[in-house]
Amino acid sequence: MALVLNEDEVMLKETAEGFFADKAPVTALRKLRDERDETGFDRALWAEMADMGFAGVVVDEDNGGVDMGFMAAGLLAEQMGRNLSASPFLSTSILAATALRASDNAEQKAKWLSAISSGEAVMAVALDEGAKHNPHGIQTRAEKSGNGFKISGAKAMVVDGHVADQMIVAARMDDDQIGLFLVDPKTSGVDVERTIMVDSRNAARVEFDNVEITGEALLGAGDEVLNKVLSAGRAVVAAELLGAGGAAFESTVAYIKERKQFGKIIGEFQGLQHRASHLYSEYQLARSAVLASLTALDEGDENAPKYCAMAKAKLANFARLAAQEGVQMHGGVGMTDEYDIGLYMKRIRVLQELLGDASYHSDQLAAQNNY
Amino acid sequence: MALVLNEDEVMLKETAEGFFADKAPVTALRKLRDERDETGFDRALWAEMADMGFAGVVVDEDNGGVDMGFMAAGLLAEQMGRNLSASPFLSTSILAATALRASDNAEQKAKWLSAISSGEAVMAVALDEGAKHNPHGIQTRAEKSGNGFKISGAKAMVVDGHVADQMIVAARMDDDQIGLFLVDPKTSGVDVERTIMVDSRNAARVEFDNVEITGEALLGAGDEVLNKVLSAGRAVVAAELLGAGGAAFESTVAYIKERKQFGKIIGEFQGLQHRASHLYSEYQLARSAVLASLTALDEGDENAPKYCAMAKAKLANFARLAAQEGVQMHGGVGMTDEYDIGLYMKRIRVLQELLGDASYHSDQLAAQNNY
Amino acid sequence: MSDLKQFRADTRAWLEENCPESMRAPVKSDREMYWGGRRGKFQSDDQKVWFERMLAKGWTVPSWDEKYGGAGLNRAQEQILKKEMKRINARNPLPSFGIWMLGPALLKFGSEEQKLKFLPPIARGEIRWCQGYSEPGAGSDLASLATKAEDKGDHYLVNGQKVWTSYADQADWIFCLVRTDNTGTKHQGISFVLFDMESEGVEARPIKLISGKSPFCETFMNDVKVPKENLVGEEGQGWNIAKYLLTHEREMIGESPLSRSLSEMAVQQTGTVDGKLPDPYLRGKIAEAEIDDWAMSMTMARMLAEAKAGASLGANSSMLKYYGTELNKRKFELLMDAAGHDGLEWESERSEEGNLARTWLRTKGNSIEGGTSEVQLNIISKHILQLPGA
Amino acid sequence: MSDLKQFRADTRAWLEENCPESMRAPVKSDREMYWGGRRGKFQSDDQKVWFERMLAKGWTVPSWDEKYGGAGLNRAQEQILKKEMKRINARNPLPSFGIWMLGPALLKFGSEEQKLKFLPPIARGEIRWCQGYSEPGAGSDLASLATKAEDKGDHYLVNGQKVWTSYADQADWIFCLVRTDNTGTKHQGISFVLFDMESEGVEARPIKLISGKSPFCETFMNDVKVPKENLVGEEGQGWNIAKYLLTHEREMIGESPLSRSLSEMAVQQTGTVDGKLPDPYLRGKIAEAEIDDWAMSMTMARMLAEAKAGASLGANSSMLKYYGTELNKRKFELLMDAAGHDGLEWESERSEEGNLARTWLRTKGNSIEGGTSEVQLNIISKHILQLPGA
Repeated sequence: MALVLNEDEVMLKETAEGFFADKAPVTALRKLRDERDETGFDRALWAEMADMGFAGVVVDEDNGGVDMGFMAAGLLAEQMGRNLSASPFLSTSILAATALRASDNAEQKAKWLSAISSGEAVMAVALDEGAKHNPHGIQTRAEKSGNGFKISGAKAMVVDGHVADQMIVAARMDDDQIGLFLVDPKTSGVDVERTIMVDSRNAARVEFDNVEITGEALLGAGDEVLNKVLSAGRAVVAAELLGAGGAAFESTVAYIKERKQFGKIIGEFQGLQHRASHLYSEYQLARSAVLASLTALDEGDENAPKYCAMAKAKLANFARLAAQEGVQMHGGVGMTDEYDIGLYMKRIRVLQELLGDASYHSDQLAAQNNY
Repeated sequence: MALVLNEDEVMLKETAEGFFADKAPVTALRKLRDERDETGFDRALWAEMADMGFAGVVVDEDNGGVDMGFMAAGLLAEQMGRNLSASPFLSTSILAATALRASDNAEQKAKWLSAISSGEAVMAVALDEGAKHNPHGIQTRAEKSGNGFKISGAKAMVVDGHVADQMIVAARMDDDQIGLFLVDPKTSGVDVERTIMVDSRNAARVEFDNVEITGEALLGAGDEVLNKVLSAGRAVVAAELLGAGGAAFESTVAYIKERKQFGKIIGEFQGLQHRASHLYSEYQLARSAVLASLTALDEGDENAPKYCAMAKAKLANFARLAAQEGVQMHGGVGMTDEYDIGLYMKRIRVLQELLGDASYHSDQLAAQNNY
Repeated sequence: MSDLKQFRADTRAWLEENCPESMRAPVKSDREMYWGGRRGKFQSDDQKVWFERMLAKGWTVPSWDEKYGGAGLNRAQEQILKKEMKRINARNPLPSFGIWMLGPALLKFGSEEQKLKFLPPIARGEIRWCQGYSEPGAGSDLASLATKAEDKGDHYLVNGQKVWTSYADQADWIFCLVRTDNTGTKHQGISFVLFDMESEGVEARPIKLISGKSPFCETFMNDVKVPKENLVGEEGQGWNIAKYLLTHEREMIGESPLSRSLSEMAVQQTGTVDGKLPDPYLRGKIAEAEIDDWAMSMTMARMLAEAKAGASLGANSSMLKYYGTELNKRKFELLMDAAGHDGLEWESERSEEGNLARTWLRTKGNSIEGGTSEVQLNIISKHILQLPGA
Repeated sequence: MSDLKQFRADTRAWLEENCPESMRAPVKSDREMYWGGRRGKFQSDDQKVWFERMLAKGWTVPSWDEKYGGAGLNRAQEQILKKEMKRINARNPLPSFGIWMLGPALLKFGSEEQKLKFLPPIARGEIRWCQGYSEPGAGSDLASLATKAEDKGDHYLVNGQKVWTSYADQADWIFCLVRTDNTGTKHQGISFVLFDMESEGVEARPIKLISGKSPFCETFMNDVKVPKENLVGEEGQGWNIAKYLLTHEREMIGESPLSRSLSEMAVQQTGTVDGKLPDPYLRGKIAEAEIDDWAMSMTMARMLAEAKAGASLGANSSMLKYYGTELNKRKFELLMDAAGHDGLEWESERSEEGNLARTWLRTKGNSIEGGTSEVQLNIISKHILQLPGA
């Protein structure tokens, strides 16, 4: 298992470091927030990301992608996490692209994967419905209706759903299998409400009231295709958490090396030193978990879904601790909007929750391992 | 609610401090262990405890007790915890005495409560059956048989069962209620195996194979009487944990004030200071929980069972931490049998488990509070 | 019937009769309360009626002497009143830093003139106070403050900057630590003064927090004239007053702000399946936090009872502050876990403008303000455990 | 087929053919293993056959050069051998401090004569070694050692006491840190010497632990003569060797001793209800620990891979030691929770003489021996985070 980056990956990592620090640093997120930007991300940035090949990082070359795999996607996500860079990368380039790649529907696949790679289409995947991630509990229905389907139900936490050109909706079919359906949000019966989240990013609540779609809209059905989307999403969210948690950790260590109280640099206090060193250890475990899950995805390892779920759980816990310790060690200024550490805490909280939190994945792991 | 000791209680506490430190210190337990004592406690000590009124602390005066209530019992148990004093106090004076006091069976009640107060009888209550505390899951049966009952089943973790003159056995009756039955361990069909535990104290595994007892042996039936026994036991075990955890904490603080490493007293290191101060805080919460539960028992508070269960959970967590931090802060010598801290760790582990661990009581609390 | 029993019965009856129905529900935020002051406005008739009735009884400051606007209740009576109010969820008619902080300081350290001048307007909610302690860069190291008060004969000339001054933009007066002498150790030369926020040279600017708008301000003082009669205690002894109030503050911050129990709120967020929270691991953590919460409340009750019995709370106030704030953070982490996606919404009506998320973020400050958790642990190490070098 | 693939295929085939069935099961305790030495005894024919076959291949010390008794495998081959052995649960034919500790030290710091003299008997299991580092009262502060070695021309005269010398009562020789010079800093003047435990003046007494009997001893040295040819490296440079070996030891201790997964063991202890552990809260904690366990094993694999790629493990060995031992303690706490009453029995046959409880207690030492967790955190603070004053 490749737990050390190869030369290509090191190069990509360096490119990504420069790109996101330069084009989409934390100040860019502040600007989007303070200007109450309607899109919630910078479309020019997204176009540049497409030009760099980032938008099509897991799309095959025939469809305009660079097909570099999930390790590459994770390296990009880590840098986005470090800089809190807002873009539809997760929704479009990971979740939607994975759903499309797993599809047998050649026509739709070709059309939308190309649109993703070129940066033309923003896509959102509508999975969850309730307060907590629960893919087994999907209740949105896709009833057979003539040659097509009628979709009814309500989705929540549809990341980038407010600006999606096309949605991929998970719905239960007549045979109780989960199908993934392409739905144009402009179709009659679709109601999209933008929800601005704690991290100043955006999701949507989407209601489907007997929305009629053609049979062509079905991308695939069954657990396998859904699990591919979930695994890819979890690994990439974990990678973003690695970046966000890592940046929170590093900026905190830097802060306690500078800040003085009671006549001492606070980093001299062993109470903080031991906590920082513990957090460093968690950071190392977190990195290994992310690398292992991305590698497993790329190698088609049969355990990949399990590893992705475990990585998601581990990273949620690591990054939460990094954010908590970060704010506490920053002291009063950590509570102010002026400092970035609070923004990291907010983004981490959302990522923790996305596609299942640590508790959810612990429960699932136990169930899979028969205990 | 009386969370501060009154004058009588302060006096009792001081008496108990002197008594157990003098008569039953940790060296006494070591002696019992190293000599592989067959009883597992000192019968002379037990006689003295009876003389002092400790054996009958919750027994009414008519039956030879001093009837000082559970706060007094808890103060005694705390000192036993501090000194790791071995005696049948929990099994006989708390569990059995509470079962008897709750009984309507006037004859048995008078006979055995008097025997408890005088120190003549050692009694054991046989509740649990499996690896974990589970009073709702009792499977031992007491079938009606003529005017009496036939008892069949297997009990584990019967504290002091190896030397009990009489046992009180919880068994499910024909109407599915739990009854408490007096059983003489010498009755045919009773098989007692002494189990020496990690803390050098003793319990037994007891098998009942169609053991015939008379109708007179039934002390009472239904949840109420069982819950009284459980609540009293939990509060008193919590009090013993307060003593054992408190002693572990205090001896550790004393140790780190003496021990030098790297040219410094290790108590100067802030890493240890913060952990010790956290533990101190837990100790304070632990004490309040114990006092609140004992008071609630004495006042007949309707919430007493809940408080006793919560106190048991809190104390299990506090004392576990105290033992863990104790051994770690003692360093290498903490691992040797020569130092006492390891003995505290062992006793605490047993008390943690007795009558339900923190996890069990958390689960029960949640169930009672409808979540 | 004992006097106390009688008092309880009377109080219960009075509250039943006089507390309007709408004043018997927990508030969702500080903004729903009536804080008094020159610019104070009632938000409903019920609120006004409730305030005026309590004021008439002297129960805005029940333990203060009647000459200062109180009812002169003893500690036991005060506790009964609190409990009876809690029983029906009666709202505090007048939350106020004047009552919580300045009042106790004046009662202990102020002159009789100062008490008579300042306490009754506090009791009546006429003057709203804020606290000027922290300074930029000082953080928990409060004593290293730099705001200068020069002796100009009949007044001090104050120059400097304060931070974390809660509601400074809405307060009428400030109680403030200033440096009147630079020559001794950093704890010496600190004085405790009072001045009107409308004095020339005072400016307050709100601070935006990670949780959004906040009551905190930065307050700038530029050649502010403070009459010497507004010095509390002696010059150079302000640190004693500050320490006294910090201990007081710690106890308050230690109390949980949850209006309902953790599990009730969690059930409201996620519902139950077969009577249980759907996430079994989270359920266990919530139950454990509830047990700690109960033990914490029993500890506060115990220490109060011990104090009543004559023991000094001493450094245990640090323990209460440390444990209470850490527990509170833990509880809101669990609530955010329970709330899941719903708890992440920041601006929707559905989420009451992100009320839970904002409260969750706000709790992170609990273990920083009023002395960080690390400072409290140091105090316990030093004063209770007496560890060397602490 | 690549060379490595071929090696894997050959190794697998050889192991399948040569590893006796009874040697393909985890051991329950160290005592079931063959540790070699003058007094070493095989406990079964299978054990003897297995040892001899591995010895003949040079696989008791696979990476050592053939002239020292090894097979000269490169790192990749060694990893393959390890994995293939693990695949069939093949037992280590010769656990040995000589192989784990002294061997690496001699290979790096010893003279060619010393290597040729000492390594082959280690490989052949003829001489069993123990380690003389810690001293009473020194604990983690290893460098403050006091055992004195006086220069007597052709030999040193050694006086002092060691503690925590594992298996000193069964070992033939000891590698030992002694002080040859008192004049410099405490790290200077330490030397690394070897001597026979049968030398006059050496006595070893076992230490009883909280977990019961232990391999640890106190070792007393009273005018022991150590020939100067048994000095490894230069006089006064023993601290470098010790540090090198400590790093080595840390990595070893970081590894988990669980022969089966945590959850498998927990299921064995308590069984399942509807396919789940009956305690839902414990189940969540076990799952979380398994996730950490996986992340830990991935981290060991990653750091090994990085070391292979040329990066130095450096102070990360402290991280591995710290996290691995703390995690191990956590796992055994969970197992004790799962085992409940059954796990508390200390002497019954049913509990294998309290095997679980004794192991649980023994794990508490993991975060003390080889440098406490606190020392590892200090090392991380200083060498990795570069915090001031660490």
